[in-house]
Amino acid sequence: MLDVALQFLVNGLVTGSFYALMALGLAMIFGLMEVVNFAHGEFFVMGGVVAYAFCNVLGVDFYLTIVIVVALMFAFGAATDYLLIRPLRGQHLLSTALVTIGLSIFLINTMLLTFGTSPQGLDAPFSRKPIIIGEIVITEGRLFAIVVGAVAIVATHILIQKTRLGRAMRATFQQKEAAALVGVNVERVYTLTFALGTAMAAIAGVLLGAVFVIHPSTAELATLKAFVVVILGGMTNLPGAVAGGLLLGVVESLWGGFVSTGYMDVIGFALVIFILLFRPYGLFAPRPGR
Amino acid sequence: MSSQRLPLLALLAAAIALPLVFRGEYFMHLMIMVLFYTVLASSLNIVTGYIGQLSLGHAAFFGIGCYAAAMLTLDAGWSVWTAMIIAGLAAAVAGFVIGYITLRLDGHYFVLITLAFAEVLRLVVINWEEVTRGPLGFPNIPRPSIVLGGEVMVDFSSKTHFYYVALVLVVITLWAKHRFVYSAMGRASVAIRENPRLAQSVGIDPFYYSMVAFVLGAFFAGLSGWFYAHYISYVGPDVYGFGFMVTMLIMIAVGGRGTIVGPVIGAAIITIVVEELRFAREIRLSLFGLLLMLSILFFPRGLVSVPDLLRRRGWWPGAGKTGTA
Amino acid sequence: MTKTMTGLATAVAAVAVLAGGALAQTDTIRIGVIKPITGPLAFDGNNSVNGAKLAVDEINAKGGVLGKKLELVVEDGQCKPADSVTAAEKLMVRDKVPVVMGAFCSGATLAVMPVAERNKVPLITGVSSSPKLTEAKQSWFFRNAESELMTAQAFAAILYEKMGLKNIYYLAVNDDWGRGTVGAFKETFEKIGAKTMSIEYVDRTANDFYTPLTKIRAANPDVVIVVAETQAGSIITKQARELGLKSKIFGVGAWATPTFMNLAGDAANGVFAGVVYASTATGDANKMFVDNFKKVFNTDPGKYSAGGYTTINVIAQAIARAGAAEPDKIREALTKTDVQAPNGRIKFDSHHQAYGWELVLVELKDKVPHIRATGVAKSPYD
Amino acid sequence: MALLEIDVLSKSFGGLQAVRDISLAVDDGEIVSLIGPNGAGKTTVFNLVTGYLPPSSGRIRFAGRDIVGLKPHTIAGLGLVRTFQITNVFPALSVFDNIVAAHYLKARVPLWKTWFRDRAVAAREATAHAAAEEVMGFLGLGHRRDMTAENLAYGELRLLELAIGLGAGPRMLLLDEPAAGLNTEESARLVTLLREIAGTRGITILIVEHDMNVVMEVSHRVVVMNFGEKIAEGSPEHVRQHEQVIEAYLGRGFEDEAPATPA
Amino acid sequence: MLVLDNVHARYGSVNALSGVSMTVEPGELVALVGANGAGKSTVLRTVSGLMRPHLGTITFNKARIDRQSASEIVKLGIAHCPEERKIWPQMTVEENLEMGAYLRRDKAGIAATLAKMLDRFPRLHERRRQMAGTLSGGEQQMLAIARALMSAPQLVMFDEPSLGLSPILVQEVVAIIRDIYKDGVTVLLVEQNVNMALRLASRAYVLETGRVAVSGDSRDLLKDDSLLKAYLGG
Repeated sequence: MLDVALQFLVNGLVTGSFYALMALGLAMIFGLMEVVNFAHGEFFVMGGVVAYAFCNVLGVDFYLTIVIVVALMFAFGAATDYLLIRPLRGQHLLSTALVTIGLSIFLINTMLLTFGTSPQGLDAPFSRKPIIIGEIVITEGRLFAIVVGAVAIVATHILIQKTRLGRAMRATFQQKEAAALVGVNVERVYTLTFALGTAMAAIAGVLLGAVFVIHPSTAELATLKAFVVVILGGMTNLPGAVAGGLLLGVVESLWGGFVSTGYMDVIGFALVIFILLFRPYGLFAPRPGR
Repeated sequence: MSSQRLPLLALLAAAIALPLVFRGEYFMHLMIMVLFYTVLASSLNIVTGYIGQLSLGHAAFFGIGCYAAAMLTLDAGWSVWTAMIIAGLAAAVAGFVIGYITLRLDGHYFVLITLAFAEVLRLVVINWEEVTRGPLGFPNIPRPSIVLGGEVMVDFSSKTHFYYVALVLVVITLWAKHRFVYSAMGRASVAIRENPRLAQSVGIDPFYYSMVAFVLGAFFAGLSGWFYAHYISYVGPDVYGFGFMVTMLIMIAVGGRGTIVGPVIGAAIITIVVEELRFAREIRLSLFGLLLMLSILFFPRGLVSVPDLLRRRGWWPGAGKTGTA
Repeated sequence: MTKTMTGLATAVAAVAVLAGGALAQTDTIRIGVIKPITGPLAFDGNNSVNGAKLAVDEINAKGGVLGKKLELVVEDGQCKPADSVTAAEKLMVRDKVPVVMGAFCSGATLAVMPVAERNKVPLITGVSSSPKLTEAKQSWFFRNAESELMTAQAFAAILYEKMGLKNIYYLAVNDDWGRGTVGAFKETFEKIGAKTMSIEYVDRTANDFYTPLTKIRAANPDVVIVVAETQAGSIITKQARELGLKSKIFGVGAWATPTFMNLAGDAANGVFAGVVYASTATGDANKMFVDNFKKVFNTDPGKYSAGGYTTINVIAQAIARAGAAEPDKIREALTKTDVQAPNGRIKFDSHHQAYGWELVLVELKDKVPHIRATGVAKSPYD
Repeated sequence: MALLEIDVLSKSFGGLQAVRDISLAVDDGEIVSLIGPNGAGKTTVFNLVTGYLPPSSGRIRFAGRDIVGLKPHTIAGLGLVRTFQITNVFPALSVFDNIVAAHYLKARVPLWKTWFRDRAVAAREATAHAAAEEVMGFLGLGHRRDMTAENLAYGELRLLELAIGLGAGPRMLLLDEPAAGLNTEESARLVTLLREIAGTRGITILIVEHDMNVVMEVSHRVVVMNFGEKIAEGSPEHVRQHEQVIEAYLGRGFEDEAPATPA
Repeated sequence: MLVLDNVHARYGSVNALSGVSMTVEPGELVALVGANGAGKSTVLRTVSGLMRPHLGTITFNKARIDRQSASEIVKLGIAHCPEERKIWPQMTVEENLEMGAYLRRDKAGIAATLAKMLDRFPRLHERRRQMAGTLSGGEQQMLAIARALMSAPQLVMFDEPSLGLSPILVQEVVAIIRDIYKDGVTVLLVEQNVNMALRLASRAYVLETGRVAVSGDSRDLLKDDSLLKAYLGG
C-alpha cells in the first residue's frame, strides 16, 4: 500500500508541475490582468507545436528549441494583448472572454490544419529508461519536466521580486495609478504580463511534447484545469498558483489511485466549489483585511 | 427602455408566414435550429444580459432539460408534453440550488464556480451509467404528437410541425422575457446590473432578483433542452459540455446582450454563418474564430448596436438616440 | 424601429442565402460523407475520408458506376449530434445525395439515423461500433463495421482459450466506445469463465496514465485490455513499459497503424492488438489497397482508412446493382451486398450488420504488426 | 420621539477607529447636517446607518425599530433612504427609467404577477410612473426625460441622484454631499429643493455636506465630526462660532511661521 | 515654469474643469485650495498626465505636456504625490522608495537620494524592510512624500498631504514641505487645510466648480473674509 501511495505521490507531482506552470501563466493573465483567458490551453499546445516545428522538422537542438519557443511565444502573447485585449481593457468580463474564445477556436483549428491531426512526440534527448528508486519509478523525461517546471517557477519568482520589470508589474497590479505616477508605462506592463503568461504556458507545452505527445485536443481540458488551479491558489497569488498546481496533481493522483479514475477530473471542480464556499479567496491567500 | 415590441411583432408575423412561402426540409431544419438557439441564447441572456453575471454553467440547465425529457419519455414512459413541463421545472430547481450557492459570489469567482458545477454534472452523467446510460446517452427519443379524441392530429413527421412548436417556445420565451424586462422585476434587475449599491439603496434586494433571473434563465434553458431532445431524438453528455456554452455566449455577444432581439439576431447570424462557412471545409472553424474576434472588437455591444454606430456617422437615418436597456 | 430593420435584414439575408435549394443536376453520382474533419477527432475522421477518396479514385479510373463518375460530398459533423444532424439535412435534403456514409461516433450516428429514416436515404457507417445501433431492425441504416460485441466475441475466445489469459483488467477511454467495448468484453469473458479484476476509465485527451497503470501493476493481471485510440493508446503503451508492467497488453483501436507504432516506439514490441484491419494482412485485395494508398498518401492505411475504403466500395457495388442512383433502390441493393474488401468478404445480415471480416490478432514487433491469429466475424443476430 | 436614534456607535477598520462613540438623534421633519473635514467619518456613519457596513458596536433605531444587522434594501424598504457621495445613477438608463427604477417599491408586485398581470399590476405601474413623472417635474428634469443618464450635465446628474433617493418613497433621506461640485446658482436651487422636501413632503433629512452656505441655510441643527468623534452640535450660528470647528476646518494656525516667499 | 491655459477636462460627460488658467514660477510654493469637488485633484491629474484635458494647453518649461504620457512627464521632472497616498501595500518601504526612482538610471544618484530620504524620514528608515501596507496612516503619508521626491523632481505636486492626519502629524508634514521647498524644489500644494496651505504658500488659487474663483498673494487671501465664508458659509 505504501509503495503504491508513494508512486501516486510522485505521479501527482509530475502532473502537478504541468498544472503549476499552466496556472502560473494563467494567474498572471486571469488573476492579475482579470482576463478570462479561454485560449490558455491553446497557448500551451501551441508551445508544443512550435517546438515540434523547430525540434523535429528543422532539427534544432532540443534545449535551444526551448529558448526559441519561449521567445516566440512571448512575442505571440505580446501581439495578442496588443491586438485583442488592449482594445477591450476595462470592458465587461464577457468581451475579453469572448475574444479569447474566438482566439481559441481559431488557434486550435489552425493548429489542426498546420500541425496535422496526428499526435506527435518531440525528439527529446533523454532516454525512456525508467529510473527506479526503491519502489518508485520515474523516467528522465519526467524528472526533466519537474526540473524545468521548478526552474521556470524560480525564474519567474526572481523576475518578479528582483528585476525592474518585476517591480513595475507588482506596482502596476497593486496600485495602478501610483505606478503611472512614478513613470511606469502601465499599458506596456500589461502587455508584458500577458506575454509572460503565454510563454509560461508554452513551456509546459514543450514539456508535454517531450514527455507525452502533442495533440491539439489536449487544450480544452488544460484550460479548465488551469482555471481550477488558479482559484485554488487564490487568483492573484503566484506562489499560491504553484502550490495549487502541485496540490491538484497530487490530490487527483491519490483520488484516482484509491477511489476512482473515472471521477478523477471531478475532484478539481468539486474542490473549486467547496473552496469558493468556505474560503472564497483561495486556499493559499490570506483574507484581505478590511 | 425604448419598447422593442413592434419589431418583434413584425418578426413574428414573418416567422409564421415563413413555412408557407419557403419550403425545403433543410431550410426548415436550419430555421428550427435558429429558433431553438434563440430560446437557448435568450435564456442565458436573462442572466448575463440583465443581471450582468457571466454564468458559464448555463449549459448544465440545458443538459438537465435534455436528460429530463429523455429519461421521462423513454424510461418512465411519460407523455412528451408532461415531460416538457418537468424538463423546465427540473432545470429551474437546479437553477435555484446552484444559484443559491453561487450568486453570493461575484465576478470572476462566479464565472468559475458556475463552470465547475457544469463540469461536475457532465462528469457525473458520463460516469453514472446506471441512471444516465453513460457516454452513449439516449437514442430514439420519441417525437411528440398531438392526440385529440383518440386520434393523432399532428404526428410531427414533418419539420413544419417542429418549426411551429419551436416558434411557440420562442414566443413564450420572448414574451416572458419581455414581461420580465418591462416590469418592476426587470427594472430592478437592470438596476442591479447597472449599479448594485444604488439599487440596494432604493430597496432592491440584489440576491433575490439575481435568483429570479437565474431560475428563469434555467427554466427556459430546460425547455430548450426538452425541444432539442425530441427534435434531434438523441441526447448524450455533450449537451452539458462547453460546446453549447460557447455557442450561447457567442450568440448573445454577437447579437447584443441585454436586449431582447440581440439573441434572436445572434442565433440567426451564427447558425447561418457556421452553415455558410461549409465551403471553407477544414478552415471553417478557423475562419469562424477570426470572424468572432473581429465582431467583438468592432461591435463590443453586439450587432444590435450597428444602426447606432452607423447613425453616429450619418450613414443611417434617424436621430442619434442612444441607450438600450 | 432600428431593430426591426436589423431583424428583417437578417431574415431576408437568411432566406436569400439558404432557400436556394438543390443545385443543378450533374452527370456524377454524389455520395454524402459526414465525418469529424475539424475538432479533436479530426485525425481519425480525415483518415476515414482518405480511404473513401482512394476508393472513389479507383472506381472512377475504371470508368465509374453506371457510366457516371462518383463524387464525394464531405461535410463536417465534428462528431457532435446536432452538427451531424445539420450536415445530414444538408446532404439529404439540399444536395439530394442518394446515399450517405457517416457519422463516425456512435452518438452522432444515433442522432443521424432518424434523419435518414425520415428522408428515406440509406445511411451506412464504416466506423460506429455501438451494438445499440443495430439492436432494432432499421430499414435505412447499415453498419459496415464490426460492433463492439463482435470484436469481443472474436477476440475473447482467442485470448482466453489459446493464450490462457484468465485475469482481466480493463483500461479504457471514458466515452461511448470505450465503455461499450469494455461492457462487451466483460460480458463475453465472464460467460466463458475469465475473471474481471477491475476497470479504469480515463479521459480521451489525458496525457498521464501512471496512476491507473500503477494500480494495474499492483494488481498484476494476466492481460490488460486497453481500449484507446492512437493518442492515449500510444502513451499508455509507453508508460506501461516505463513502469515495468509485466502483464500482457491487448489493445482495441487503431493500434496496428504506422502512426501508432512510431509514437509508441520500442514500447510497442510485444503488445497485442485486435484489429479488424491490418495493413500487413495477406490477400490480393489488401495488397492492392495498401499499394495504392501508399502511392497517394505516402503512409500505410489503418483501420479507419480501410473502413472508408470498403464502405465506398460497398456503396458503389450497391449502386451498380441497383441500376440507378436512387435511394430506395440503393437500399434494396445494399441488403444483397457481397463485396471483397481488403479484409474479408462482406455481407449484411437481417439487421443490416455487416459480417465476414477476417479479424486478426496481431503482435506488434519492430513497427510491424505480425498476425498471430485470425477469425471471421460472425453476425451476432442470424 | 426621535425618528432616527444613533447610540454610541463605533466602527473600526483593522486598527483604525473610523467612528468613535457617536450618538445622534434626528427628529421627524428636521433637517440635520453632519459636517467635518475629509476623513472625519461622516460617510462611514451613513454606511453604518443604512446597513452597508456592520457597526463594531452601538445601536441604531429607526422609527423605534432596531435596524442594526438589516440588509440595505430592507432598511430602504423601511423608509430610510440614502444617496451616495460620488455620482451614483444607473448610467445606461434614461432619466425617466432611472427614476422609475427607483420607484421600485411602489411598483413591486408578487412574482407571478409579472407574467399574469391584473388590474392591480397596471395600477401599481401607473402609480409608479405617475410618481416618477411627479418627482421629475418637481426637480425640473422633465426636459431631460428620455436622455441617457450618462449624457447628463453634472448639475442635472446630481438632481437625478436626488430624484432616485426620493423614488424609494422615504420617510427620511440621508444625502451624501448633494451640493458637491454645484455652482452657486445650482446650490441655491438645491437649498430651495431641500426645504421643500422637508417642508411640503415631510421628509426628514440628514445631510453630509461641505458647502457651508448650503449647510447654514438649510439646517435646523448641525453636528460636527472630526477624527471619528462628535466635536460639536447645535444651531448653525452656534457651530460657526465654535473654536474647535473653525480649527477643524481651517487647520490650526501657524502664526509663528512666516509665509514662504519666492526664492 | 508650469503654465495652464484655459484647461478643460471631464470625466465621461461630467465637466470637472471648465477653463482653468494658472502659473507656477520656478522656486515658488503655490497653494491650490477650494471646496470638495471643485476640481483641485483634477488639475493635478491633468498636469501629471493621468488625464487628458480636452481643451486648453499645459506647458512645463515652455514645452507642451498636455499630450504626453504620464511616464514622459515624470521624466521631465514633475512628481505627483497623489491623494490617499496610494502606496504599494505588498512591497517593502524600500521597494516603494526605489520605485519612485523608476525612470532614473544613475545608480549612485538613486542611492544618494534614497539615503537622504531615509535620513530625513527616520521612521521609514526603521521600517524599510517592512511591507508598506503595515505602516500607520502618517507613516504611509511620509512614504508617499518620500517616494515622490525619489524621482528628483523640479516640481512636486502634493494632493491633500494632511488628509486624515492628526494635528501633530500635520505639523510634521508642514515642516517637510517647507524643507523640500527650501531645497529649491518648486511645490504645488492642494490642501483642504486652508490655513496651513495659505501660511505655507506665497501665492494661492481658489478653485470653485472647475474655475479659478480668486487668486493672489496668500497673506491677502488669508485676511480676506471671503475665504472663510467659502468654507464655513456666510
